[in-house]
Amino acid sequence: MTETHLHAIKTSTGRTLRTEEMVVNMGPQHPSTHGVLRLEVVLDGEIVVDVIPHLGYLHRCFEKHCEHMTSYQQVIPYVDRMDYVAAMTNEHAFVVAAEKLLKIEVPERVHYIRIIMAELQRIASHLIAIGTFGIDMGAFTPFLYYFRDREKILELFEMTCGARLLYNYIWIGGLSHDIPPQFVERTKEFCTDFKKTLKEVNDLLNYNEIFIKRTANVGILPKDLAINYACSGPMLRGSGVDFDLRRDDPYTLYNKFEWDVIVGKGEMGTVGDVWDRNIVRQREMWESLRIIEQAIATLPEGDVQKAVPKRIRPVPGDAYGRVEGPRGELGFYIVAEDSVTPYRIKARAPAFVNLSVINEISKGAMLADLVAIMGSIDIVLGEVDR
Amino acid sequence: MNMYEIIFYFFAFITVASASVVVFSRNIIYAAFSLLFTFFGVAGIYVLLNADFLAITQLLIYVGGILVLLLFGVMLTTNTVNIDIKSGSMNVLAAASVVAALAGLLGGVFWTSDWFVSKQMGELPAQTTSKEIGTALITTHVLPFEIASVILLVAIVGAAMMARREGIKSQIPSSK
Amino acid sequence: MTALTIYFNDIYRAISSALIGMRITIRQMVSPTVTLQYPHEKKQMPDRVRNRLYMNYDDCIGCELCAKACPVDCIEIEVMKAPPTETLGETSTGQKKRIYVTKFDIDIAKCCYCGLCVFPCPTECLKMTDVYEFSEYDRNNLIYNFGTMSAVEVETAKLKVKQYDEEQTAKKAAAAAQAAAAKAAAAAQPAPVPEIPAAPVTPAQSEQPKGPDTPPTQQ
Amino acid sequence: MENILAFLNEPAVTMVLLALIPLVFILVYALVTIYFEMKVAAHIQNRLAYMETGWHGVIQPIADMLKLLQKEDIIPTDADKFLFILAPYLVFIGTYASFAVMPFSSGFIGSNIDLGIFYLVAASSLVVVGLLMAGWASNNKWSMFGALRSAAQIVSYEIPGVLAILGVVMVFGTMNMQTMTQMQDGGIQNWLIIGGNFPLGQKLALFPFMFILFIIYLLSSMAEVNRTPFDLPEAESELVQGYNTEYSGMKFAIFYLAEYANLFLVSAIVVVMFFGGWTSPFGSFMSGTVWSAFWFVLKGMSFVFLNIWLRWTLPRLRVDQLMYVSWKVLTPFALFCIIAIGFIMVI
Repeated sequence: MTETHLHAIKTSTGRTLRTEEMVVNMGPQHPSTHGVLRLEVVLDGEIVVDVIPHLGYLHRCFEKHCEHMTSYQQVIPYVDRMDYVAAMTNEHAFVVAAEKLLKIEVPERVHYIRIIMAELQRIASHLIAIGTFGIDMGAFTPFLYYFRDREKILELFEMTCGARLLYNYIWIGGLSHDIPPQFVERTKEFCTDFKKTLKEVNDLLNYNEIFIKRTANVGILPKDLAINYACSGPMLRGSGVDFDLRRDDPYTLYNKFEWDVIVGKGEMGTVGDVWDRNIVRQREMWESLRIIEQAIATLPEGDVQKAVPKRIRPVPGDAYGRVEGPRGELGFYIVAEDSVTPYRIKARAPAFVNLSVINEISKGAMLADLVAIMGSIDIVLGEVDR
Repeated sequence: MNMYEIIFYFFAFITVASASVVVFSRNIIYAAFSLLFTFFGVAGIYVLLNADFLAITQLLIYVGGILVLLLFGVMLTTNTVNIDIKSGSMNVLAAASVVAALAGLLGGVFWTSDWFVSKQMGELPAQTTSKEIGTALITTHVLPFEIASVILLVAIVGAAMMARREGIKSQIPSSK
Repeated sequence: MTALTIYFNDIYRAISSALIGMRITIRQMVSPTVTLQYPHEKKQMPDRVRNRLYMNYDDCIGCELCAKACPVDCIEIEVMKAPPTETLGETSTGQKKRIYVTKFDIDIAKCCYCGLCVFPCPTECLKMTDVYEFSEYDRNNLIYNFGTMSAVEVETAKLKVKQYDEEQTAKKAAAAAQAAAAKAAAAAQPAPVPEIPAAPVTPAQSEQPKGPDTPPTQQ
Repeated sequence: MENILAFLNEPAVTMVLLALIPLVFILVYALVTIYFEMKVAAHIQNRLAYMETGWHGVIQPIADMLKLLQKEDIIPTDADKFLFILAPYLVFIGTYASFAVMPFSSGFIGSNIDLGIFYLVAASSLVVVGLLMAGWASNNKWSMFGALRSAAQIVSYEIPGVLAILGVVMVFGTMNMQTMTQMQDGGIQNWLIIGGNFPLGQKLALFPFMFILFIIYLLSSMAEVNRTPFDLPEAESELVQGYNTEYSGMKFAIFYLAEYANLFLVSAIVVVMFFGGWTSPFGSFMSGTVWSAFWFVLKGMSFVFLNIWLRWTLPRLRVDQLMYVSWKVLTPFALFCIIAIGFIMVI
């Protein structure tokens, strides 16, 4: 990208104007790259010609680290640090894979609590996603309204497992603690309060005309492209693909509950635009609330540590477990040898996969749209770089 | 020397000094920016001549419009930063004759004009000229005024026409 | 819809949605704030909160399970098997101590607060407390020495172990039982190298906090 | 004593002293507004903002200012040093010069020239050049982007802004800001936003157009001072900080000061044109030189508040949409209003 790119533009009079492209470096220290992502952007005026993401500023050898643990249990704190805004989901995914490997059946109560936690975490993560997306659009206030409510979720987590962000709560075969006595009541309270904020921010941000004009018809990700790039989560559903692992590959007891898969319909523009992706997240929070309310109402009794193995030493083999995280399909592939240490762990990080599509969908957009597209992909660099 | 004279020489100095920077500077950006001071100085002199409307119009049009346009042009053109513009002498003979002719013309105007000289600068009562200019524009000088506006309109339409892009893919489809 | 209706509709929606937004923000402006004035007000921490590690040295039996459980190796323990003749006292749970714990350091700067060390502890002497304000100007101050044995005590203990080992060797040599001798040699293995730097106790280190007075909730 | 009085009566000295009054006002006002904006923003977001320095943090702006003053003044190596230093002062001079014709009260106006509002429009064009200079001199692509955007934005929003002013000037028949204010004297019913001091029929006919012109001017003034939703030149999510990315310390403070001064300036223009300037809303009640200054500042600050309120409510527009709003919405409406006002004033 060092040589200058001359660009010919045909004007209506039939003459060609020659303009030169400009390469700007967006990040790793840039307010809207959501971490230390570096984008090399080739611009023609304000129009994006090419985007090249450069990764690795946050790489910390997570997968290699796991091979040097003294037990499978120790992987979980590391897994937490992948997608640090949705640590519960990461644990869940890893545990699903590990339990498949170890062939452990967990009590029903554990499943219920895991579902409640995963959905609370999904809400917390979407709150950040939409909030920071709002900041990218220049609206700062909704972000803080959402953070105010995210704080309540974090308090629930803190009450349950003692940590606010990196929980180490979901263990192989169970949970580190049972939920505290006041948890059920507090969660119900949260569900009621939170609906008000959801409505409010929906009016303030998602249906604001400026916001709609900024996001509708921008960064359109067509159905085929989304599937070809293996996008998942709200990215995929925003493009109109009705696919959700919670329904299509039910991993815990999600099939017991009644909820809908939200799909982008292109209400404000084209299917698969930035607005669709954003509204899918917004509406998914309503669905998560539905699941939580149902799970809370029918929470069974039981011992959450009954199935926790004392010593984890799997038979050699491999297993792939996946969950529908807030960002999409989060999967762990574990290869075990006859040891207490995993032979190899590979994470399929949805943020990384989703990010790969950025070059494709931001060509021809404006610089400001690139920021919108970045925000709508909802990347967490901890997960992209691992 | 009273205060008005000091102010006059101040503006005159600014005008001449910055105009020489425009001419002699090897850095095109410096040349463009010093135009700002030239225009400013000229506007100041207009004020001293009791031509307040002209002074403000000078600022508005030359600084707010033309200079900004010029800067845009310079900044958007590539490699202006690195390349020194040439301000050496060439075609000395032709240029000298043209300059001599021009100087003669200006000198002739200067000497033959019947200058109105007040005893002291600032003696005339301050009064606005906008009313007279406005009246003159739509009575005696209505034809040139209208011709100028038509020409400007044509220029605007032409510029919009030329700047319209075709061929580059835009993500924003026209509304259905 | 014609282009004109779209045009006016856009203007209408822009104005109306802006007014809706303004109504929401002004309502929030007059509603009470939710933030805490942190150094002056503090949040009530839940019972299970996982913050600074605290270790009750008197209860430690030197099993090293916590150090093994730690994923980031922030716990450093040095132990020495005490001769059976020595009585080291009992823990609060009534377990008899058999091992000298000459060093029990926790590098809290490395700690990732996962709590994995707390669960395997058989005597529940390792706890995570609710103290979260423990920043230091010097990184070395974040290495907490929980071991209370002084340098002299460590040396004495070492001497005793050495003595006992020598006695054992002598005994075994006298008995001339080969298998027993091999066993004794194996038992002598964990004895540390003689020259252990007697940790110089600087004032800063001796003053440093050893965790809160109130132990956290039992898990 | 007499010497001092004589010295003060010297016209040159009086001029300088009069010229210093707006400067003092700007400095005090900027401190107040920084505090005000932070508090409003915080309360909109359910926060409290400054609480530590003084009662509810009232002296925080002074602390901030002191911090900026003693900060290291960083000039990037590859920056054009001369222009880099000059730019913030140029921006500030443009803004400060505009205050010369501002009728702060019935008894004080810096220069009561007949072309007042026209002069205001012209003086603000200095700001554009200053911003371009800052962006170019920083030798940073983001700064450059911000400067070009900001210049394009200010230049194109000057059109609807000036057209709105033109409509108002047509109604008043003068460009003198003091005269404009005096024509709206006599209580709230004489303000131009209601239709001005005219016979009832004309007043009713004027009212809708005046309201539209008010909205148009408000929007274009927001664009001219680069506030959300038109804060593209310094859109932090796109351009880092726009033209003042590379500025720090005192120079940054001057940009900041100019921005806040500009904010009051456009609010004051709105007040003078549509809301009766320094006139009291209750007719002759609570009027007089000091009261009129109070009303002027109060009215100006309420529009500053409106700007702040909007800033913390709305998202930001995109460049092409910004231009769309200016050229395809505001300008046609303003032209339409001017034609309508022309008819009304003739009939």
